[in-house]
Amino acid sequence: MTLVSLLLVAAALIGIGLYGALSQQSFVMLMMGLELMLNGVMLAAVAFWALSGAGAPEGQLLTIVVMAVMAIEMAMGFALVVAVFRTNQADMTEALGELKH
Amino acid sequence: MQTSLFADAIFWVLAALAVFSGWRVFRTDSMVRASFFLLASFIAVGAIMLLLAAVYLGLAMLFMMAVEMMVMALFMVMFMMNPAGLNPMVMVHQHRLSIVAGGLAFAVLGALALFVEFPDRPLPAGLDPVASLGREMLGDSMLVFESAGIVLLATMIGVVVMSSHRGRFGAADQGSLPPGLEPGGVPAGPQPDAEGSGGHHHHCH
Amino acid sequence: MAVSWLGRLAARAPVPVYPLLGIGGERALYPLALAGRVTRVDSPRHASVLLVAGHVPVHHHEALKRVHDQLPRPFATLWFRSQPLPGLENARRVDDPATLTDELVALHRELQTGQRGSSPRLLPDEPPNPWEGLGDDGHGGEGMMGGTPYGRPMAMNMQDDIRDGLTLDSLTFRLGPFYPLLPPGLAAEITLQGDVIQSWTNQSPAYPRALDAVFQTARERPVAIAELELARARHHLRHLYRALRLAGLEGLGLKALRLARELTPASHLDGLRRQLTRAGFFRLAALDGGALDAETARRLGGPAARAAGIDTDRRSDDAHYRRLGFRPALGRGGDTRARWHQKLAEIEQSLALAGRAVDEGDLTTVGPGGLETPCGPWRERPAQDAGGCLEALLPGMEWDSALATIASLDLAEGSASPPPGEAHAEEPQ
Amino acid sequence: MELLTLLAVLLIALGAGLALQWPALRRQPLPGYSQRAPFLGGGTPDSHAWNRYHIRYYPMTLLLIAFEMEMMFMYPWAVVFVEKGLMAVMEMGMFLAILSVGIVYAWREGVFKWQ
Amino acid sequence: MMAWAAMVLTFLALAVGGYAVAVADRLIAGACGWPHQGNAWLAPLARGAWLYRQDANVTEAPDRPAWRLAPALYLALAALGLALVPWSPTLVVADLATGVVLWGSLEALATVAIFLHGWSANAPLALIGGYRYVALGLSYILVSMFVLIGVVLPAESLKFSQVVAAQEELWNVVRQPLGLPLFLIVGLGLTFWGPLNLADSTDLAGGTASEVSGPPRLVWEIARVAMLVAFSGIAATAFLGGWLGPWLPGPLWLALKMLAVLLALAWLGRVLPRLAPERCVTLMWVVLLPLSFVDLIWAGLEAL
Repeated sequence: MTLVSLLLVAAALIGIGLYGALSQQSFVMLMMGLELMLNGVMLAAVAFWALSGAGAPEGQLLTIVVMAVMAIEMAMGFALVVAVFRTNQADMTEALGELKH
Repeated sequence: MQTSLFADAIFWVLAALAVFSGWRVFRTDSMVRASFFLLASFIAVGAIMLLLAAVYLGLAMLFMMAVEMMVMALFMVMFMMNPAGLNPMVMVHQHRLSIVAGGLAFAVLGALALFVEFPDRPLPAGLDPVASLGREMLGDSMLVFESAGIVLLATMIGVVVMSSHRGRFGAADQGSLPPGLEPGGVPAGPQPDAEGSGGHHHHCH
Repeated sequence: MAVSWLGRLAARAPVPVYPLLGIGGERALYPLALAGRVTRVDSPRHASVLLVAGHVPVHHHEALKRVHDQLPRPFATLWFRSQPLPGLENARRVDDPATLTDELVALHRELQTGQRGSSPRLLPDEPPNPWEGLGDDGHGGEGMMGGTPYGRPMAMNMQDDIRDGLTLDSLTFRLGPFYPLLPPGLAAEITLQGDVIQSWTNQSPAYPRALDAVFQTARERPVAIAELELARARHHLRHLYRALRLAGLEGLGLKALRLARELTPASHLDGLRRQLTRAGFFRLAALDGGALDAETARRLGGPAARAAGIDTDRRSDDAHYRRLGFRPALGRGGDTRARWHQKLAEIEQSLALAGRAVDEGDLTTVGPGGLETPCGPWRERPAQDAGGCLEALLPGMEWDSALATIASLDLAEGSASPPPGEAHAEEPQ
Repeated sequence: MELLTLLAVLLIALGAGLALQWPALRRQPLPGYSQRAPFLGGGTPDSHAWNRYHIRYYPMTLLLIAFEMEMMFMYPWAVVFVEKGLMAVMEMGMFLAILSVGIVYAWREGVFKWQ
Repeated sequence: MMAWAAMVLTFLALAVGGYAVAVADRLIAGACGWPHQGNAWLAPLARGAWLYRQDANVTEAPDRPAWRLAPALYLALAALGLALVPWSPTLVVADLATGVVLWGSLEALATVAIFLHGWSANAPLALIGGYRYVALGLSYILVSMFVLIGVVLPAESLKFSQVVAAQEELWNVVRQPLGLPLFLIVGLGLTFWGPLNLADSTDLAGGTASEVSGPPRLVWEIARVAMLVAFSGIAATAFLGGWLGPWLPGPLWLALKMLAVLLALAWLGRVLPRLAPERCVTLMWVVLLPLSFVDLIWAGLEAL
């Protein structure tokens, strides 16, 4: 469990997440990809905090901020999905284009 | 930081679980399974954080993600056709590009991890991660803390406005009948004055 | 041997019984509910013995077979005043309610100790639609939503949502006639979105429920008011038991049943009413909604109408009732909660009337004429569409308040004449 | 050490839960279709039960996600509460006020009712 | 080796406590008007034997791995919960520095397990039960967290052993009078017991369990009583002073307090009607959540 191995795992998560976010047609699945990327980011942040940052509290705070971003992204994303679905009866990412008027 | 062989073994198991279930998210037909695979990935990462002595963050990850993925599953099932994946399906676009992008991201980040020298400064002995976080939040990073509160309030209001039936974007009210039978409350149908400004009081009993 | 040791232990468990009620089957239910050593379960998956009580008409045999086949092995069937279906020659039949519990316990013990084999399946082992080897992947499905994967089509969007305008899939199924939380015999085709009922179409009415013999007698000659009123109170108390069980207050429901069993003119309802109020039945349980409009309430008659404030009660026409100071109790609102307040008030009224009638020298009714049964004015021919009001009432309601509404209505039209095949059955106590 | 024992507890309990189901599931053949049909009191379904289920409380779940985030801050805050004294009280006051505003607003919008 | 001894004690407590719940529930049912069901001490065992011998039901196209995993998962969550409970200052399986947070996470994961149990059967009634439970599960979790943060304030630590130690002078049940009642309601929700039984309710013919029979159902029921036991352990630790008490040894005190909480829960489960889901959600958010704010402010002012 070295910093390098931790970062590699984080990189793998980010890579898979990026693949998911780019490839999925459905908006909800796209959000899952984003979440997975943020998962990797959090792991990296904690790894730095524990092994390279000498326990500086900012490291933990960063993780919390990422988690908050995730929560906000999810809440707003789903609210958007509901709003879009109300008008279009579909949740595909393509449908989001129509919101832009 | 010296770690025992045993902790190393557990770390690798967890890392494999995190990556594998993260991969399965996009390879399963059932939306519920996809959500909970993602949850498994989060839990594995949370457990790794615990191994790294991030006692609070690892567990906070658990309760945050359990709730978020539960909600994720609800919404997945709500809005996706064929939510249980009874018929196998592939709903991807720009597949090749995505694989390349994902692989590239991994390669670049992995190279960074391998070749950049990071300082080796382990946790000081006797650090209480929770208390240090609390002190930080009530001390230097007060602003972050407070603005987070405001942002979250804005989020709450935003989601209510957007998702609630009476919300600002609730344009698809046409076609829905006012129920009239709703237990003891105001009919949930379209009401012109019901929007945000607050003239109307919806009682929940 | 380990298994036989486990089996002997299992034989001593309280017997989980799934009661499947046919016409007149409820007379087995009440003694069973009060009997020890037997637990009443709501799903056949949780049962060791299927109790078929009462006559099941031929057109419901298919449904009966379906429920029968849904019990996991090992299980047995017991037929109470009912003819076992062909194919179940080994099944046991019992006609005496007094031995019902013993028979159930004996069946369970025989099953567990290996003296009796499990009941055979009645329906062919076939999927609802053929699927194996069909379709894109050999599982019956085609494309994203098509085909019959694993034997059934997928739920699809059938109609707009009735409440909030998000149109998602609707789930259509037929419920009953043996769903334990509906009146026996009532079957309906239901469409749900989420847990909100979108449409409700009755498919078969509830079986007529046998009223106490005294109501039949009262059609022909004067009968003691005390007896009539006690029978009425008993009917309402049993009704209360069913609703309380649904609401999760089975203990109080059993108290109501016990009260019904030991009813005398000196009985009173105060204790039960106090406990109901204290438990929060009127405040906590899902009693909101289910308000009948005036026209429907009038058509249903009886307590349902009076709970909606409609002054209709044939007893007002009876001079002797008037002498006892009878005036119909009236409620307000006509919703589920009002109906239960009404029923409790009418039970109290009946008990008071019975007491006064005894004091007046066992007063009788004036004579044949208009008769108010517990479920409304006497009708020569039971109205077949008593459940018809559900189709307008239930859409838009949530599952639990819909069931609570059904439980508060007397949908089984009371027939004073005993049901077919039950001509000589007396009320078991 | 604590994590190790917790892991042991997790594995033992999970293993026991699965082991109790295991032999019965191996021994028993797949039941027939007539048994496997979903129980509907003698009725039959038109389709599989899995569908795009219309959750009636979806605005509440979104509210919860935002709300839960605040809980993230509450735990570390609680640990240093006594140490920080009055300042922590003010923090708490602000936080609870924000949360209450959110809840009251949501309540007035009918979020907690079935949509 | 205290931790391993505590682990033995924990599993023993799960088994004995679960059995005690089953017996107590029957005795209370008898007192509340149910007919005599035979020997209350033997009946839970006999019932278990019957369930073990019954065939496990399978539906037409269930999500089988998830369906079998859900009960085991719920059981594992219960065991983890009880593992956090200190039996004495040293006798504890895992006195995690953030034990309180872990308990909150277990509650959140329990919702997942129960939902999965209802979802996997692919049957209409079970599905409704699962979804309905989620409405409740996502509502009570906040109440639970606030109430538990209330007990953390005087302890200045998220460790359960510290929470107990901080109650040396006065138990939290007195110090924060709103805490225990609110937490008991959470417990009813967590174990979908009695009035908050939205998952396996009567109107759904058993809800998430309506299609389950045989050994999986046995595990499900064991898990449910185990969760009751775990919850009572946490409640006794957080509010009733855990191992604290004169004369008797600590573990015994804790066991007695747990028993008291279990009896209270079993009794509540039998005397209250089931709440409508919509009303549950409104109750949790509009009544109980503000009450838990009050509890937290009370606890905060008291701790200063």
